[in-house]
Amino acid sequence: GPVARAASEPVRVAVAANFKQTIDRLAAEFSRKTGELAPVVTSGASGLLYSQITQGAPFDVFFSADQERPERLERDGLVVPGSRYTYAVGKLVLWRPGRAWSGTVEQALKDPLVKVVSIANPAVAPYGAAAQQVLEKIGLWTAPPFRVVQGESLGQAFQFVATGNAQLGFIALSQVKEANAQPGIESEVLEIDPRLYAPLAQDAVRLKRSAANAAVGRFLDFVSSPQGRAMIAAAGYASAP
Amino acid sequence: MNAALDLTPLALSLRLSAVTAIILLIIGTPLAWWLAHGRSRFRFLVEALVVLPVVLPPTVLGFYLLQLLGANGPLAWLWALVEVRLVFSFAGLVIGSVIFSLPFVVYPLKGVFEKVPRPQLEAAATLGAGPVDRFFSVAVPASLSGFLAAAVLAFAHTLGEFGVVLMLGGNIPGETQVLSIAIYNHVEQLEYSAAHALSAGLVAFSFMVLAVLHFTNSRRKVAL
Amino acid sequence: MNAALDLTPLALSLRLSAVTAIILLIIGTPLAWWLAHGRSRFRFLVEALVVLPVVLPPTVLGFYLLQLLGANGPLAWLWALVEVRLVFSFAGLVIGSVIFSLPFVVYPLKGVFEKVPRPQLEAAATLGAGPVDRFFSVAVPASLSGFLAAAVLAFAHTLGEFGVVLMLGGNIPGETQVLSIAIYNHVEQLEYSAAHALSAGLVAFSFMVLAVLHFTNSRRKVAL
Amino acid sequence: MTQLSGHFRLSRGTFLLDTAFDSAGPGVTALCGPSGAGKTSLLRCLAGLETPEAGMLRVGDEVWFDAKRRVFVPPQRRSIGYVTQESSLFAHLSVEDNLLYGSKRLADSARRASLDDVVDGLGLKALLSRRVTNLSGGERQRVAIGRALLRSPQVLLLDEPVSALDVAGRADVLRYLRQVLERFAVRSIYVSHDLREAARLANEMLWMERGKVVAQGNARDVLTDVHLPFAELDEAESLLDGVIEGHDEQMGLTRIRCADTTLWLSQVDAPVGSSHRVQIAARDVSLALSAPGAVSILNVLEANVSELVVAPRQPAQMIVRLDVAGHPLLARITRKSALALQLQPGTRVWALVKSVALAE
Amino acid sequence: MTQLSGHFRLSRGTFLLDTAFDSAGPGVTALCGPSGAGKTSLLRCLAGLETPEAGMLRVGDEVWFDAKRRVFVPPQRRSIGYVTQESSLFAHLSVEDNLLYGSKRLADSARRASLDDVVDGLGLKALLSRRVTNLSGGERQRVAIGRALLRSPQVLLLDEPVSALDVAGRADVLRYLRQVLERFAVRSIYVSHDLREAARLANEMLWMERGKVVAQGNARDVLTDVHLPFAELDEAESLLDGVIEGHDEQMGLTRIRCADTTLWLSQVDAPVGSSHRVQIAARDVSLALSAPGAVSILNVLEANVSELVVAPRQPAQMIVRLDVAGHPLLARITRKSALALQLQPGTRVWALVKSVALAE
Ligand SMILES: Nc1ncnc2c1ncn2[C@@H]1O[C@H](COP(=O)(O)OP(=O)(O)OP(=O)(O)O)[C@@H](O)[C@H]1O
Ligand SMILES: Nc1ncnc2c1ncn2[C@@H]1O[C@H](COP(=O)(O)OP(=O)(O)OP(=O)(O)O)[C@@H](O)[C@H]1O
Ligand SMILES: [Mg+2]
Ligand SMILES: [Mg+2]
Repeated sequence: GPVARAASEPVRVAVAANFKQTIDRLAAEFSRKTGELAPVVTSGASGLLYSQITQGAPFDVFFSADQERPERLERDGLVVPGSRYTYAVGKLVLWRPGRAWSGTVEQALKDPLVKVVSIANPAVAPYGAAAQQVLEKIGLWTAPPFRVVQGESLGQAFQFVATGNAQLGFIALSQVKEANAQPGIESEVLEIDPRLYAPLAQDAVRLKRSAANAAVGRFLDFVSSPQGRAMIAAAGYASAP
Repeated sequence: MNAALDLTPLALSLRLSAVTAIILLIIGTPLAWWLAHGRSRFRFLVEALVVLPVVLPPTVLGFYLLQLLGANGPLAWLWALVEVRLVFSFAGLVIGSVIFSLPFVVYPLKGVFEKVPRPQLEAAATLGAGPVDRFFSVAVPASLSGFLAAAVLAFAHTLGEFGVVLMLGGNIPGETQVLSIAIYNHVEQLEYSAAHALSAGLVAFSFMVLAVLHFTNSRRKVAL
Repeated sequence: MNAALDLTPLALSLRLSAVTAIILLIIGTPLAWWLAHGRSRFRFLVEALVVLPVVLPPTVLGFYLLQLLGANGPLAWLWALVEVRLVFSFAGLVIGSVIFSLPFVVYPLKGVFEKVPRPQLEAAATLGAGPVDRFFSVAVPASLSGFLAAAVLAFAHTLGEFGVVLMLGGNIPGETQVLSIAIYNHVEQLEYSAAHALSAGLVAFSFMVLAVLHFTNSRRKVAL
Repeated sequence: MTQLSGHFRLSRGTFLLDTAFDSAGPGVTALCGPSGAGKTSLLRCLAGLETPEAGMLRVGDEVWFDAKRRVFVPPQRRSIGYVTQESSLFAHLSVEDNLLYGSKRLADSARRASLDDVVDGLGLKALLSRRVTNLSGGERQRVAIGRALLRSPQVLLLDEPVSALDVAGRADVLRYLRQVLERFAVRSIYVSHDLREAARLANEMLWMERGKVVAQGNARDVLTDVHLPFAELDEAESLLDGVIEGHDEQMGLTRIRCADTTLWLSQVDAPVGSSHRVQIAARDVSLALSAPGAVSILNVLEANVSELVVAPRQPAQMIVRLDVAGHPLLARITRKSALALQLQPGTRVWALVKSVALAE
Repeated sequence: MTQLSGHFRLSRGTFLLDTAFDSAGPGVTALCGPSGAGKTSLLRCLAGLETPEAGMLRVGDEVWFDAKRRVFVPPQRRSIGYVTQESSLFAHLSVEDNLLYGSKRLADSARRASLDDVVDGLGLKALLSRRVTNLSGGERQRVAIGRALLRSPQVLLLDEPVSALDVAGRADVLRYLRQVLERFAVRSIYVSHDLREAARLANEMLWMERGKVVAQGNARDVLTDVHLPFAELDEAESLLDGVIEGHDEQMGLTRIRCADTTLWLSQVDAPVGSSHRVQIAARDVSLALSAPGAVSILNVLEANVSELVVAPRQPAQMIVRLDVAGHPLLARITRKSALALQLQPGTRVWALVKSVALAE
């Protein structure tokens, strides 16, 4: 059951890896603005965090990369009722380092220089599933003129391209924004028509064990405040419908 | 960059590796001795058992350990009773690492233990040394290279391991976030320069420690 | 469930582990012998070097290997020359696994090699056996337990490893999607029963193989 | 001195050790017999390094092994010193630490032998700080003997402990050993292929063959029994007990009164009146029908022939058992001489003894 | 037979092996000397198991080692058989596979000794399929000898190869060894602490002390030189060369003509007219001023005293060197007797020899 804690405890946040840097910025801003303790952020694959939460992991809120896992937690009875909401919607992009883009996604993929295309594992990562849907829609999923390699996470899908082993990669817009903030990585993206894939809604839930910590509510309020939303949008996410 | 070069994960990693290596030597030594010299007919089963954790992917092993040690696991009542929390805590990481590196301690030790000259053990017995005494006064000095190998492998393997640790809650900054996970996170977050810096530091540091260790060891042998 | 119990990843894993273990024995044996009996003053450096890959998290090691072996890597011209592709291929997985399991072969072997009785090696020399002949006719039979340990550790460690493999292999079904990744995926997708089934199968299978191996080995020793 | 008796049955492959033994008299018990007879196996049973399938072992008042009552005292709790046939020194310890290994594990009160004494007695001074791996064969053996002695054992098992020593070194070590064993009243079993050496040290002899002790008894009687294997050996010999009668300082000789006559031997460092045992090799004894004239042979004993047998392995030779004032003495002569002298049981002869050694 | 000569300097800790040596005559060269003298070290240099700092080694026409010209033939390319002082059998191989290890590595043409012959000669039949780890000490030594012989070497190095054998077994092995060495004309170096044993086998003797060969030469001359260490030993002895004159089948004796007289010894299985060497222990020789009467001593030789010295370690005894028709013969008698007989160089004496052994 919920454990009573001193009010001075920081908020413990579990976050899907792709949202890690965004939540870091939100947390820093939250703490700067309110003078509260900076939330402690643990990132990981959504599935991993889900398993940990079911085994009593000490998290107060969970920002998942999908909707399924928060829903399951809800069914498991581990979340504060009514706390689930969509905090961001991801944007899938096609990325390659360096060169400027023109043309459509289809043209880009059919470029004879494209030998390897990386995606995240569709079975595990929502962005991977989205990439698969796009490829299916444009008829390049079965028997494509290139090899599709799968990263376990978006991060790996990105790395395949970053190391030059894949020419193109389906990744999240937010990643490219982060990457462009890093020195040495210059890149441009080709946005993908959101109708080609199911919306990448990412849900968050407040966990029951956080009941005694009032700071959790304040942090969640901040995240869904206009300032918070603006920061999320700036990171490359569409806002929730 | 500043946050990246936070040294807490390094300290935590070294502590975890050291504690794990020590515990492994304590557990692994008698186990290896028994495997090498025991009389039971079922040694071969135990020997096979010791390696099993390694055939599973680390995260999967971690997943099972999480179920077993977690709040809703079958042994939860036990942990509650003794008031320790085994997941999302240092203790949990140690348990996971110990299980995961056990064969890398037991196997090399068993190998050298089998080579301890029987006439010397027998001589020690006739000179009044009981089994434990014989073990420490004859077998251990004759097996130093095996202990070194076991300690190095256990330490290094724990330093680099992150699957089990991640699963058991090893990513809470300042609490259970070890270096391997910190590096992994940096790579995942595309913070390559931070990842490179940490990796290079870790590799250089390990190399120095290992080189000194092996150098002293080779000296010792020449001097003997 | 049907897809879950696809046996291609299992076959691939076994092939990868077997090839890796064999290559490791081939590379690791002379290296371990040199470390145990070589005369160079710089052995201690090599000994330290061998362990280094293990101190890095597997995915990070994989990331570096990907850069090194990849299309834009410093050695790309070499791979192009010999017309092999080392990433996203079985060959790449083998290279990654070999590097990552090297110490688990070299260290146990070095331990037993140091214990090969010098008088027997000298006797072999006076009986006309050159260095290589001595090695195979005296050192190897005297070190069988070390070879067994090395082979088991290399095989098991490769079977369970997935970090490096994932990075270098790109998870291409039938080509680089090994069992450990398949199990991991099931866990991630919350398909626990499939994960359990695969894990249980893997563990049971490994246990049987290992038990038979150790049983025969213990028999052999009794018979000797 | 502790009595040692019992019986063992131990099978190893096709070899079966199945024997009783008893070593009760004072001093050293020599254990002889052909290679593969089971001497080492027997010592290992005594030391507790083998667990026989049946049998028992009583040492003084203690029972160290009893298969029926399931008693088995492990080696470390038997008060034994064991010098093995092949080196078993601790390779990781210096000579000094090897020597002290056993004595460190003794209670102070049980520690009788001292390091200095052993080091001096065995000439190990210069070796103390050396590693044992580069000692010569003979040096290793001396260290092994020292290590066993420093354990201050009740029972000392010696398996050919001086086989790698040169003759002079061997004599020195045996002299020292004899002295220590007497000083501390240690019961000891001495395996040797050299009968002279064994007889010099032993009061009692065991002869083993194919896993069995086939002859056993007081050294004097066993050695001179023409029907036992000892007398057949080239180095067969007799032991005579005597008393020192006087010294000839000038000539460096000592007179010993034994078997009703006086024997001369190289000067012994012992007071007049003390008792000593002399050792006479059968091949050193010649026989004459009359007292000889001027020869270099100092010792002439009057005797009666009591038994004559042809030497089993050398049909040209005869083993003659003499009676010298009630004491048995063996002579080994050619069959041709025996015929020429017309020897028969009862014949009166003069035994010319070329060389007499003190069997100390 | 291959000549072996050279010199070595090898320092190991405080020990310095620094010696020249030469082994040119036919047959076996015995290497004797106190424990720690450097005998094993010398053999290891010959085998190529040590690399001396200086020196050279010539074997027949080949140079196996030359420090100056940086020649070093590794052990496996030297045609040697080496029986080490301590067992070095291959623990993982059966007795048979141990025996065959060396011969398997030979070209067919170089294979002279055959397994069957060696197995018979050394009595290893029953052991062939056994593991070597549970052999007795003596069995191990015989296997080691067999293994070295089956390598069909040019040079055989034997480091106390029969120290763990009983007397009978030892005689058998030495007889077989002698025969094999002659048959294949193998040059061999034989380290032994037993002078009798060494003399029985050797034509040439080396005496080592503190890392140096201090005496070296033909066995007959070296053994009877009263100024060399051999004559000082208790087991000092002389060698006489003779020719078989006849056999006395009935008595089981053989007459050998040597040094102008006839000696009787146990029957030898050799035709009349063949030449043989006999071995006479100094302590078996008694001296008389007149020809003796009826004694069991068969062999009486007329001789002149050529030299007399007091035995260095035993002042009660004298070493007397006799001249028997130009052949040297040693006798060891007490100083008292020497005085009583008034022995001096030139004195005419009768040497009574109790027992004569064939130094086959
Ligand atoms: N496992 C076994 N199988 C068959 N025979 C064995 C086994 N172990 C020992 N033996 C035999 O037992 C016999 C006795 O061995 P032991 O070592 O006691 O002899 P020993 O009298 O000490 O001989 P030595 O004088 O040569 O040292 C030997 O012939 C040996 O080969
Ligand atoms: N590293 C070393 N430091 C000092 N002394 C050494 C070293 N190695 C060998 N020695 C000494 O060299 C000497 C010669 O040894 P070696 O084995 O040749 O003697 P050996 O004549 O064979 O004696 P034994 O008859 O006892 O076998 C020994 O006294 C030994 O202690
Ligand atoms: Mg024995
Ligand atoms: Mg030696």
